[in-house]
Amino acid sequence: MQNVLSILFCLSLFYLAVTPRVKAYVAVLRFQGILLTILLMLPFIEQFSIFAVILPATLFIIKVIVIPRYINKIILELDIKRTIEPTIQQFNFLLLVIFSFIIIFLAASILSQSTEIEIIPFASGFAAVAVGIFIIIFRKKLIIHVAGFLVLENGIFLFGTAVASELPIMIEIGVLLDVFVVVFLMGIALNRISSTFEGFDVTILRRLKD
Amino acid sequence: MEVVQILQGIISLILILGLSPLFVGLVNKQKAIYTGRAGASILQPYYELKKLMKKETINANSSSFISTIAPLINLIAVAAAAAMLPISFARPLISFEGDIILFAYMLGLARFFQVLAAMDIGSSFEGMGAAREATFAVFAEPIFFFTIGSIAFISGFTSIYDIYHSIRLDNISFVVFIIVCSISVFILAVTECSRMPVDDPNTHLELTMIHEVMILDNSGIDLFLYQYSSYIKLFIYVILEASFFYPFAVQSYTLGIIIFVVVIIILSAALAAVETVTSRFKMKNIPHYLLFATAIGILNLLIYTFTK
Amino acid sequence: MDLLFYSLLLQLSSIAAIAFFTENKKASAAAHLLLAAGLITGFITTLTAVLTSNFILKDMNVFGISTSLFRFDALGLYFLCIIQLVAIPTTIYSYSYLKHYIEKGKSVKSNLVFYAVLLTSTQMVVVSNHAILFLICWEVMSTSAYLGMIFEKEKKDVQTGAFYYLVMSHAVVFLLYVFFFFLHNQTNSWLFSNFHLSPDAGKLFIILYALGLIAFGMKAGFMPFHFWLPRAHPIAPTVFSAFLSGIIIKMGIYGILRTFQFLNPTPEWLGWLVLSVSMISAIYGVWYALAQHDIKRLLAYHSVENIGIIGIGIGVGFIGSAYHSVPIQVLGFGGALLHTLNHAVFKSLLFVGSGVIYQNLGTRNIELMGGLVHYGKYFVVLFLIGSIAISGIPPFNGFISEFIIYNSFFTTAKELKNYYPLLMLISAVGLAFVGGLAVACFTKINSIMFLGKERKEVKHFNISFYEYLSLGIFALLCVAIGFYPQPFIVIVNKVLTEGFIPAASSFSLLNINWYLLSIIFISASVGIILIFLWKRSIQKKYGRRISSAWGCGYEGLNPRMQYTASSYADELNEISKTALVYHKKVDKQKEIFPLKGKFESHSEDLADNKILLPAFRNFSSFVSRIRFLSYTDIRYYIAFILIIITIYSLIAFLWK
Amino acid sequence: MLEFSVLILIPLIAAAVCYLIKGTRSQYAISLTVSAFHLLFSFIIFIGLYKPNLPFFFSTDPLSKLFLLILSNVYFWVVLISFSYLKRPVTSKAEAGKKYYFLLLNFYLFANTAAILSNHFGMYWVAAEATTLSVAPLIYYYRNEEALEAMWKYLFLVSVGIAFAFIGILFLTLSANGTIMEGQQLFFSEFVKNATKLNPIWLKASFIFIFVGLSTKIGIAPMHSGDVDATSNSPSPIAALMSGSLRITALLGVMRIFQILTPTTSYEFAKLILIIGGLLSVAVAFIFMFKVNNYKRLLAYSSVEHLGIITLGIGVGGLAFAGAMYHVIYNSLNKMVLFFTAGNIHSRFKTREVNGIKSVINLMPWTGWLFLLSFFAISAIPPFGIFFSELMIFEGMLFSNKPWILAVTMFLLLFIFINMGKTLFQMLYGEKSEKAIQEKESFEIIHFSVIVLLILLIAIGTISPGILQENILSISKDFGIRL
Repeated sequence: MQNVLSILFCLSLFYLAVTPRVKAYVAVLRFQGILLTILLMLPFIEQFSIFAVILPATLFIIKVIVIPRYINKIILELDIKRTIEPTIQQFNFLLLVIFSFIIIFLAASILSQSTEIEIIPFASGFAAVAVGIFIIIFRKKLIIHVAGFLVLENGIFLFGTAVASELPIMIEIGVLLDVFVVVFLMGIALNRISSTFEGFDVTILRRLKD
Repeated sequence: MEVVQILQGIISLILILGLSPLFVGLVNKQKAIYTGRAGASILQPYYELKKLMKKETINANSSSFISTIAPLINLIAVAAAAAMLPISFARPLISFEGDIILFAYMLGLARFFQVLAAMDIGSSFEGMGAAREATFAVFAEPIFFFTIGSIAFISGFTSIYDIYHSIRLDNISFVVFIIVCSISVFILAVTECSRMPVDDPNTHLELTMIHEVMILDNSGIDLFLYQYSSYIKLFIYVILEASFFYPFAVQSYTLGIIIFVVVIIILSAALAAVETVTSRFKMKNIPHYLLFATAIGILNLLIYTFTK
Repeated sequence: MDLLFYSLLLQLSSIAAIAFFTENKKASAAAHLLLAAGLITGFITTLTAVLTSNFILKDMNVFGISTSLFRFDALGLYFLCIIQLVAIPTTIYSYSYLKHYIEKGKSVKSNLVFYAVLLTSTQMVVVSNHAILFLICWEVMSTSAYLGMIFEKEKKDVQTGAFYYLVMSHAVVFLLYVFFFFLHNQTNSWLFSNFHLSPDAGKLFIILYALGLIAFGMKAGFMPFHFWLPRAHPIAPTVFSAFLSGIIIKMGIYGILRTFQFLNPTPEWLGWLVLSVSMISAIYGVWYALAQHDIKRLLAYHSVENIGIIGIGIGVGFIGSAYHSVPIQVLGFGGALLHTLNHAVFKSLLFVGSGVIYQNLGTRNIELMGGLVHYGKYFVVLFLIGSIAISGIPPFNGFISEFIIYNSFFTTAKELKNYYPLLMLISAVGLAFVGGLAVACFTKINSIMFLGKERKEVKHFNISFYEYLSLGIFALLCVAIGFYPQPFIVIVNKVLTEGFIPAASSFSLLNINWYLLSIIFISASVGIILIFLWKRSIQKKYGRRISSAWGCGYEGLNPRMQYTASSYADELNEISKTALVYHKKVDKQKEIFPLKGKFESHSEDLADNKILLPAFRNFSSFVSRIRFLSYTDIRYYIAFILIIITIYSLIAFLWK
Repeated sequence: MLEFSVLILIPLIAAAVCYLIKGTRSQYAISLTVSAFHLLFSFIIFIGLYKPNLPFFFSTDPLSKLFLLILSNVYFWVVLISFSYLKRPVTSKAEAGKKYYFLLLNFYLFANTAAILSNHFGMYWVAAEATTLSVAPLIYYYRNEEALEAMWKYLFLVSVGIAFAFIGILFLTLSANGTIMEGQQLFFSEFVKNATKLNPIWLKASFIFIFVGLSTKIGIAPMHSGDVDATSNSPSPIAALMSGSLRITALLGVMRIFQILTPTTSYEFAKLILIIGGLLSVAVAFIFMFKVNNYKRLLAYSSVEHLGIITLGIGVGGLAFAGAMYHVIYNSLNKMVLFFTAGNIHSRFKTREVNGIKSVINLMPWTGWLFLLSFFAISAIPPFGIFFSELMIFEGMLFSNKPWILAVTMFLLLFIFINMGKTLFQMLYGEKSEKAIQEKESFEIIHFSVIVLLILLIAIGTISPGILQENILSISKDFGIRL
């Protein structure tokens, strides 16, 4: 089951790699949020505890409802153009993503010989991190950078479930809150940027130099 | 014994101070003879000094106390240097380990003040002379050390008296060495005492003089002091030269005196001859000439050190 | 020895005085009073300690607390003596020097504070026994000197000159770190008294010597590390340049001697190295000096020369220690030590003198001076004494130390036969050559500055009592050491025998008959006086009058026709054009009737202007062309994370 | 519970209060008292008068005690001068932002204390991220374009970096697989106890990720840029806060993981990585110093350099490690001094360009001389503290197994000194331009605090208190270094 979800996750990443539309990014983020929530719900199939619901709930609220809405709001307010502005062709980007997938999966399978780990979630989580970074590096729009960062975060989350780290509940929530606040601050910053500069490219942020 | 030595020292000092004008007279006389003139008497320098002493002193209006004290210091310094020189086998008045350095530096003191006095006038003629004097002195000092000094270093004695009396004739290369040394000393003497071919003592063109132009504005007693000390200086170098020849005799005082006199006369002849036949160098070439003399000294020293 | 620390406290208390008095005039008076008092008490203490030779070698009590931080051994105390001896007249001068600025309404407080700190830290340097303490005092000394230098910080050359100095001292201290680290690691103690290493330490021994000699040599200003002196000395306030040239570069010598104490016996080649380097420093130092027009710059180059002479002595000493020959060491090091004292004295005298001239004429360019003798006769006499002394001419102190060094040559030649006489002779000739050049140089500056007619009319030339006092003290020392060297030689000899050279008692400097020298000098001066009187009587008899100078019958002689400094030195400079970077600029006259003409001659420093600066410029231009890791786009920042992680992972992967 | 409330809760409450009440003066009063209490308490804990035992994820050990003291010391001085700093006129937009200033400061104190005292990697991560969040708006204090860009870059870069650090933490859990630690909590004290059992591969990986991730916060090259931008464009108190305390909080995380690696086989590897990072940072500063035209940026790079030196010291180990610990203290003090004085210069001349500034010493003597002194202090001239720490670090380097590091470092440092000096002196001296109005500079609280800090810098260095010494000795013991 976990593997299935991970595969879905990877598919979403591929979609990200090819989609030219900003809205799609938000959708994908929401989708990944849902996937992660289900992933957290999985243990309940065996035994159900009301206490354990808190984490999935917060996750759902933050990653599926609040953040995507927030980003949409920003997009509407600043009426950002609907298309992302890639610096390299989608095809090359896709190639890069696939290439990194292959490497990561290979690496994961090699590593799994030393210590037993579920390869699929591990690798896909890692892949998500890679894709997030690639999105940040190869896209110009700042809003897309935020999205990339979120993808990265999701990847880490998936990864965390993969390595079965039992972080205490309050820390998990703390992590989520942190992520949320980061996005929130970035949103504010974006607002300021739109009011200060014209355009939302990273290319406008080039005043600070040695 | 001590007393005798001191007495001998005093005597030789007095001899040097007394005879130095005579030597100049001798040289001039012979020069005159070579050039076919009758020439003034040998005692002419004494007369000149006497005449100068009786003259009125004139100082340039821009001159200061330097001009007043310089001649005295000049004379005393030269005299002190003279007091370190042995005549024949007598230990000189001042003789101690390392007096060779004091000797060189006393002459340096004399030069220092003569140059200052020249510059004191504030005329460009004196300046010229002073500059030349200072420049040539820089190259003259090494020659001194390459001659007398080299013997000192080889013999390990540092008092002029001992240095000269360490000279032995049992080693042929050493003899050669000594002879070349004596040549360099001769060149040194010519330079230091501003004779031909470095400087023409009786020219009449200010631009070409060295020593004469420095004392251009002095007269009377000052000029007397300058002239006298220059006589002494010349004589000092002559003695340095002469002292090379002591070893040719058995060490007896009288014989020493005889040798001394003979050598001195020969030297005066030589000096006169040189002054007659050569003409003055261009000022520019004089440093080269001196460096050449230095080179002789070095070469000679090298040969000696590696042949013995 | 507590008294000494009290004296240091007394000197430091001057800072409090400065803080206390708001008014500049009062503050400076109080501060100088305290400084002088402290220095004098300190000097007396030190001197008695030296004479009674109660040297405390280890664990001494400071205010009742037993500490091994300080040590009062012969060498340290000797240098302490020199410092205080020179500092007293300098302080006296400093009072009247700062008065000028106070009258101009410039605040001198900061400068005074730095001076006080400089004095105390310098005294601490020579008595500190703990390496860290030594480094601290050393750095405080350098820094306070720097801060003092930038007194007139508006001027550009002041900034550059001072900065040269600061950078130099920073480099030096880096080398010293390593130097002491090695010593600490070898002897595992930080105390000077425990540092000792013998040549069988092998490579380390050489490394240590290299470090020590380069570091301290830089401070002392040996060629080619002299580049900072001619820049720093001219721009510093006279008080500081006097102290800098008199004392601080001597700290380099102190360091080298300490190094020798730590690491002996030295290999012979090292002695030759030091000797030759020093010889070059001496000859070129004085030759560069000959080509200068700026009086302070000229004196700075003379410091290089004299450091060279001291170095020659040290080099001979090294050779001596290589052959375990006591006489050579005694004469070499003895000469070096005495010359250190002498140079401190007469160089300070000359610097103070130059300061006085600068105060009155407002220029340091000697070409614009002249005829000052008609304004300040006694001043000229004092300056002349300094000049004769520094040229090493009898009967003043310079001669005495050079005499010892010459003797060390002779002794070396005698002790170690075969080809040594030749080498030693060459050294002697070198030294004689230096002497000749020095004579040329100082006849030049004395005659151009003081004699003849004034080239630029002198508005006022008045010298305050304090200036005369400080100059007088210095001059008195020059004369005293020259005419009656015995007591000073005794002190130096004591310093040598007390642990500095093992078994130096067998041969001492006192074997030379110093009394004879004194007798000669004194009788000569008596003779001069006698002849002077005789001359007077003659002149009374036959008259004396003043008239204009002889100008080939041309009557309209004017000051501008006098011989200038550059023309005086020209022939000598021409000879080593390339080394001096000596170039002249003449604009040729084309018309028949010549118009206004112009002639210039300059000498740049080879090491500084031709090697150091271009090297630094090229290097910095090269580095500033590197755009490594200086991007402005955030995507690069992120990319770097990825890249560096992959690199590290590869390293981890390849890790055995 | 007392210590917990004083150190962690009270700042949080103070933040809340600052949100409620509006007046800047009262906010200042509250924050100052809080900071004073915090300082006092951490000092008491440091000298061991009070043995704290903190609840759930928190605990203290010599390292955290030291860093806590440094933090609260820096914080105290920053708060002290903040009020006079806030009084200075700024643009109307910036005026609006001032009301959050103390709130954020208090929140920062809360987060940072939590980070330093946390015994749990998860906790540490959360708290460290929180510090970033609290500092980011403060960077935007001036509300101008540069500040905005700096804030964005800092926020984004550090968030990404710290995300990587999180991956590193997850790797750490992986490394525990198949040992008794499996499924245990991430209490690093536990990890330290049985570090040898952990899986070396994952341990290495986790070290790399944590080090690189936190480098963005520490300012280790090549991840230094965001940090430099932030420090150079934030108001001086915040810059001092970041250079003095925030960076070392991040350094703490690296040291924790390094401590875990100490007994394992990967120790040498970790050391090598640290050395590379340190040298890179110093080199970056070295290169920058040749083309500097903005003095705030220069100071920022100087803290990159010094954090680099500290990392080098930790990496070289031995005596250098102890030196590095001292260096942390002195650097935090010294950076405060530099940034405070630089802040004065900035508010007088209204520019960060070096060329726009002439003869500071004449125009503002107090600031000028103090700035000069603090430059000497930062370039390791005695009797200021940095001299002693650098001495230890250098000696450690010389007698480590890689003495060439010393040569390289000294070379770089010498040129850094030369160029830094050239720039700063050009600012300090020089003839003043005509239009510069000659008003007498009054003695403000900033000058007072700077003087006190300089005295502190000298005093700690020369006296070297025994308590501090043994604290650092015990830290070194924790890191398996016998001195």
